[in-house]
Amino acid sequence: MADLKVKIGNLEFKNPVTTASGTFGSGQEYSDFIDLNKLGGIFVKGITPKNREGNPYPRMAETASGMLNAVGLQNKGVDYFIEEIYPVVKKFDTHIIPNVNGSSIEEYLEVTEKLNNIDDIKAIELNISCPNVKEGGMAFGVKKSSAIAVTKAVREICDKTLIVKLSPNVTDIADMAKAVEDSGADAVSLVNTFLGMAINHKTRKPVLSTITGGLSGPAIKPIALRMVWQVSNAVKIPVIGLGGIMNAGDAIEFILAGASAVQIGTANFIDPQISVKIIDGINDYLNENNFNSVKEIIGGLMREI
Amino acid sequence: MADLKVKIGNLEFKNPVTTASGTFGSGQEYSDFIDLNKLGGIFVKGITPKNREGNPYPRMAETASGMLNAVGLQNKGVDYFIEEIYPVVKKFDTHIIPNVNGSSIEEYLEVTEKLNNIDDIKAIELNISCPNVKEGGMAFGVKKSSAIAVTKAVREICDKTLIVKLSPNVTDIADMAKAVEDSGADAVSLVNTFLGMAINHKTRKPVLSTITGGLSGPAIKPIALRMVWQVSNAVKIPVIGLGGIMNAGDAIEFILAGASAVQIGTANFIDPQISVKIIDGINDYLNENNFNSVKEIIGGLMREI
Amino acid sequence: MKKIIDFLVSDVKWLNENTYLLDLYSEEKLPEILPGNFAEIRIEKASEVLLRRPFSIHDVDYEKNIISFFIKVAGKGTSQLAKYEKGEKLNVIFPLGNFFSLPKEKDILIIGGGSGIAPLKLMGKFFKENGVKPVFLIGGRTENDIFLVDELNNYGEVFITTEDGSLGEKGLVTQHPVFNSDNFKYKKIYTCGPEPMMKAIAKFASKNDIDCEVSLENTMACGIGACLCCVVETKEGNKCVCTEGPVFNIKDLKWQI
Amino acid sequence: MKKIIDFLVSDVKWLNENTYLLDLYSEEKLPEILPGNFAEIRIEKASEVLLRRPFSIHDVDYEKNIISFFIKVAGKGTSQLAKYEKGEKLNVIFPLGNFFSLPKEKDILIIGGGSGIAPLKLMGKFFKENGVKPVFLIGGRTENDIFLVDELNNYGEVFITTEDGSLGEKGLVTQHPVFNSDNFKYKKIYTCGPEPMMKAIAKFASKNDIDCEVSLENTMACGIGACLCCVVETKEGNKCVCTEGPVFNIKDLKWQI
Ligand SMILES: Cc1cc2nc3c(=O)[nH]c(=O)nc-3n(C[C@H](O)[C@H](O)[C@H](O)COP(=O)(O)OP(=O)(O)OC[C@H]3O[C@@H](n4cnc5c(N)ncnc54)[C@H](O)[C@@H]3O)c2cc1C
Ligand SMILES: Cc1cc2nc3c(=O)[nH]c(=O)nc-3n(C[C@H](O)[C@H](O)[C@H](O)COP(=O)(O)OP(=O)(O)OC[C@H]3O[C@@H](n4cnc5c(N)ncnc54)[C@H](O)[C@@H]3O)c2cc1C
Ligand SMILES: Cc1cc2nc3c(=O)[nH]c(=O)nc-3n(C[C@H](O)[C@H](O)[C@H](O)COP(=O)(O)O)c2cc1C
Ligand SMILES: Cc1cc2nc3c(=O)[nH]c(=O)nc-3n(C[C@H](O)[C@H](O)[C@H](O)COP(=O)(O)O)c2cc1C
Ligand code: FES
Ligand code: FES
Repeated sequence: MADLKVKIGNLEFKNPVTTASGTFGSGQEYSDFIDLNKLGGIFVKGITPKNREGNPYPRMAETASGMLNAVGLQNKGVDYFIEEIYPVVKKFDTHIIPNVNGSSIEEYLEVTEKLNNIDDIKAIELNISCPNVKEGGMAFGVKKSSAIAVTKAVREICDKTLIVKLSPNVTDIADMAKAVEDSGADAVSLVNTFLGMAINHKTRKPVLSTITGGLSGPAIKPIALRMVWQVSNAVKIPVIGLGGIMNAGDAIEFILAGASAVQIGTANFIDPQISVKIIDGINDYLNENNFNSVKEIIGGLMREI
Repeated sequence: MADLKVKIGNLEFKNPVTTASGTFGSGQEYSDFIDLNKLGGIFVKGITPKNREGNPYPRMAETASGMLNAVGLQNKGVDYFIEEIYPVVKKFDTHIIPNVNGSSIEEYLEVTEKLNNIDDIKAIELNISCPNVKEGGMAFGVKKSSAIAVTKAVREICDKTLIVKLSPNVTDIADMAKAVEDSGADAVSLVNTFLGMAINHKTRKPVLSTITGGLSGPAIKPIALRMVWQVSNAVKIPVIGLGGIMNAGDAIEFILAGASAVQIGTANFIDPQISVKIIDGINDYLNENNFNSVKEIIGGLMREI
Repeated sequence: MKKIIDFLVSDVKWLNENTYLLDLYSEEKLPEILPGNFAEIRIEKASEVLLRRPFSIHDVDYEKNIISFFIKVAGKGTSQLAKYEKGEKLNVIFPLGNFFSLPKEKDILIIGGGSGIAPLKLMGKFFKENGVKPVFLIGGRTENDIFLVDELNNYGEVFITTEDGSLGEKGLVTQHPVFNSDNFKYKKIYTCGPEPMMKAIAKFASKNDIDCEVSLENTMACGIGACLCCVVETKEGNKCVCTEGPVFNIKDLKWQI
Repeated sequence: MKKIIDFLVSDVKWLNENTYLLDLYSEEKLPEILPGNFAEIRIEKASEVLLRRPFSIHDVDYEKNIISFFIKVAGKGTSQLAKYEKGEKLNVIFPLGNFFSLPKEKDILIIGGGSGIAPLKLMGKFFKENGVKPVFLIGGRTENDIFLVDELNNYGEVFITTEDGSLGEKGLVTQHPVFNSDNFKYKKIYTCGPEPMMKAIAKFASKNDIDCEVSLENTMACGIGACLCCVVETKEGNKCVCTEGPVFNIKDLKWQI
């Protein structure tokens, strides 16, 4: 067994494999299929200050090797999370990391403040990249000034490991990463979904109720991988890589590109056991290639081809 | 037979189906497979002032529903195009549209000037979005000031229909489109490839000699379609849509999103006859849905879902 | 408890040119399956199919460890699925979702159309075991779309409508004589089928104050309540069709009918 | 002239656990095919395979309109291709690329390794028709990787090397006694196989000033000279392996050997 432990900020993860926000519910949904205790961490579904109904149906469209979603941050609000969801999932031996959302800086602060009071929560993920909400979300993540403003404000009141989740819908993601690093982020996670769109040519209508939605899945992997590589080369804080990871090979590629950990998203829908299979696959890879620790391959891409 | 004619600037195309630069050679390469006279137009491989060897091999990696290329504008230069290639392809009854490249404004102007002297050439496509060259290319297309500068400079000396090809690797493509519209472009084409990357986890090396390359194919269609929709809603000049079009349904979706014409790229590699099949498919669609002309469905997306 | 099992295809039987029965065999004992439950099947062989596809469980044989699906070809996944051969592996997550509730009174009408007749057989079985003998009404465009009549007959009387009148009454299901509101005698309606059909039935039911359960077919990504893609608007907010449905009582839905 | 034809699979024959012969039948008359020519096959059934896959043409029967391929499983496409069944359709673009040139002198050595023995049969046929009787040298890791010996014997003598010595000489092809440079008697070498093998041979050839043609297997997107993805560096700049190759004379290449 290779040493799979990695560190994100001050926090140690038993392995680099975590599940992506919005694709894994609160974790419980998958407990019939896998042993959640095996996971490095669980990034839970996005949380807002109050109950949100999200967008109208239809919210999903399958595309070539990908899917568009327009869920729009449906959730029951931070208090419900703290009172009803967290007590159930905290018993698992893995990091439970809430995904913090808001349509204004005040809202981000409201959610952060409440989560900050819970000792067992060791990290939060600041989502400044949701493409499916009219206000806030991605709007914060595609403008440097607002990305800085929200990160700084949250940093001020947050004692936890602060992970900022970046939007790929930008010209220069490395620049954005540096900006949030300078604003106090302990780590960045990327990528969130790409803004996309589907049309049904037969009905001549958009497939999604919101016309546009967020693209995820293997289709985006080459772009996500490039972004993780660029960001890893630009910042000193750890990078959590995601976007289209479907198997251990994909996860290893993100780690080679510089990610200290990965998140598994859309792949959970296709195989609810995939996250654990990926942990095993990384372990096998390290053994076969004579590495003692996963840390040895973080950023281990060889340049000469 | 429905009326398939469309206009791009002052120019009439017999139908909205053209082939994308770099994926169709000069057209001749496909003449064993299809009747080139049937095409609306052929956007020929990118041209630079002088012979360019392009990037070292390997230049290609297949990805989920897509491919990365790092050709790097290999071509024999504008003089060779004018003397050797153009005389052969001009005999076809379709618009031959050169794709103009440079690593500086001067180089763009040099190519444009030479092409501008050829009467039979009715349009040029200004490529400010190639991700595979160290200088110029995408660098022009991701910064508004340089996009404006090169478009204005070329416009000044170009009597032809000027189509500017936009990069999708930007935060706000509608804003970019407006900028080149204001700078004198007669039309915009989008999208060029997305900057992506592939790693071989077994060898721990990048797959491409240049590490990053341009992603094309069905994987990118949802993002390309969204961009075409955003740009069509933002500018008054015609939009030529492309990115992952594999069949007539896809082409129709781009047209519904606002494209006056489409380009077929990667799909040509998979089926060299696809462009003509798409022309037939659009015609059938119009007939089945009782449209007399393709113009009736340009931008015909119905909003209520 | 939900299971994820590699089944082996034991039979694919075409019923007409675009409808087939798919039987899957498992080495493992099957969990209890209730009528209305569905499964998410991974169709690996199909290029261009990324996500699993949801199908109602049509029948189950606990002794032989076989579950059956009644499937209509709709697109890429459903057409590729039919090409699996005996002995090939199919990964299935099941049983998912809620189920049709047992009626309080015995006069019930079960209406199915299109692929919506899939759960009718299990309903018949389950209701019969519980002493309820339903009346079935199934509709199709032509005689060629009408299936399972003999099997459903084991559980209750079967009425038929076809749009062209080639079998049973001519017209849509809601044009069948049973829908004469003056002497409509059923205390509860269950229905599964195309949305316009279910909405027409729901309209009749709510007008005549008849209890009515519908089974929805919203597009799904995960099938297990994790993605929130499959929601339907209810009076208590958006609910997941995959976990809080697929069966809903129409009085809880915010359908415009 | 290049053709695009829907062939029907007429046979898939496994030679060992990862090597098979694929025979395709066409209604249409076949164009002339020269040794070294290749084809681009579209493997539609394979999920995750977008682009066509290039394969040397192994054999052709102009009377029966059959072309054959000799294929080693390398990944997704080559493993799915083997699952096509008799009568299924495969779309093929062919014949593509240039071909091995006829030698000026008659003493020639043809070396194949791995899937690189695919074009050897057509070479044998073609050279024989033109009065040239080559010597073949084929290499593999073990006896289990050595194929076509009987067939090639029809066209010339066949030498064998295996890395483990289970058949023929023990060692790599370049360790075979024929490569004793003191009395190397061949005037021209043709080779197709793994790049390290071809480079070792090229090194020997250039050192000993022997004419040598190699067939390259660069990754391709279009196969017809349109995309410029498949280039190899030559003394006259980058050339397309798909149109100006796959066969190159090593004196034109800029190989670091
Ligand atoms: C709970 C549930 C139970 C189901 N039970 C059955 C069953 O027993 N038998 C059966 O034949 N089918 C059933 N369906 C429908 C079945 O899931 C779809 O027909 C199937 O997913 C289509 O997949 P495809 O790849 O063939 O079609 P695709 O190629 O994905 O799509 C073809 C067309 O159908 C549309 N479409 C696909 N899925 C849906 C959907 N769920 N709702 C509306 N439009 C859709 C697409 O937009 C597209 O226009 C059920 C669906 C649900 C949600
Ligand atoms: C002109 C030409 C003729 C060929 N003739 C034959 C033949 O007769 N018989 C035969 O078995 N094979 C032949 N090949 C090789 C064959 O094309 C590849 O094995 C095949 O494309 C692999 O496809 P796949 O989907 O199975 O593998 P993939 O899943 O695409 O890839 C599997 C692995 O192989 C690598 N790979 C794939 N293709 C190539 C390549 N061309 N060069 C280097 N690495 C590659 C990938 O990077 C990956 O690591 C030929 C190739 C060329 C260019
Ligand atoms: C249905 C769905 C819902 C999502 N919800 C959230 C969310 O609430 N918060 C968030 O930060 N990201 C959300 N995401 C984005 C994912 O966490 C992830 O960034 C994205 O899907 C890319 O990874 P993948 O390709 O592995 O799925 C969601 C994605 C999907 C598909
Ligand atoms: C191999 C290859 C070479 C290309 N070369 C050029 C080029 O020279 N100039 C250009 O403007 N675009 C070039 N492109 C981009 C295409 O024209 C097109 O914008 C892109 O492939 C997206 O369309 P698609 O998904 O339909 O392929 C190239 C694309 C590929 C795949
Ligand atoms: S399909 Fe994912 S929540 Fe219902
Ligand atoms: S593969 Fe496209 S040019 Fe050779």
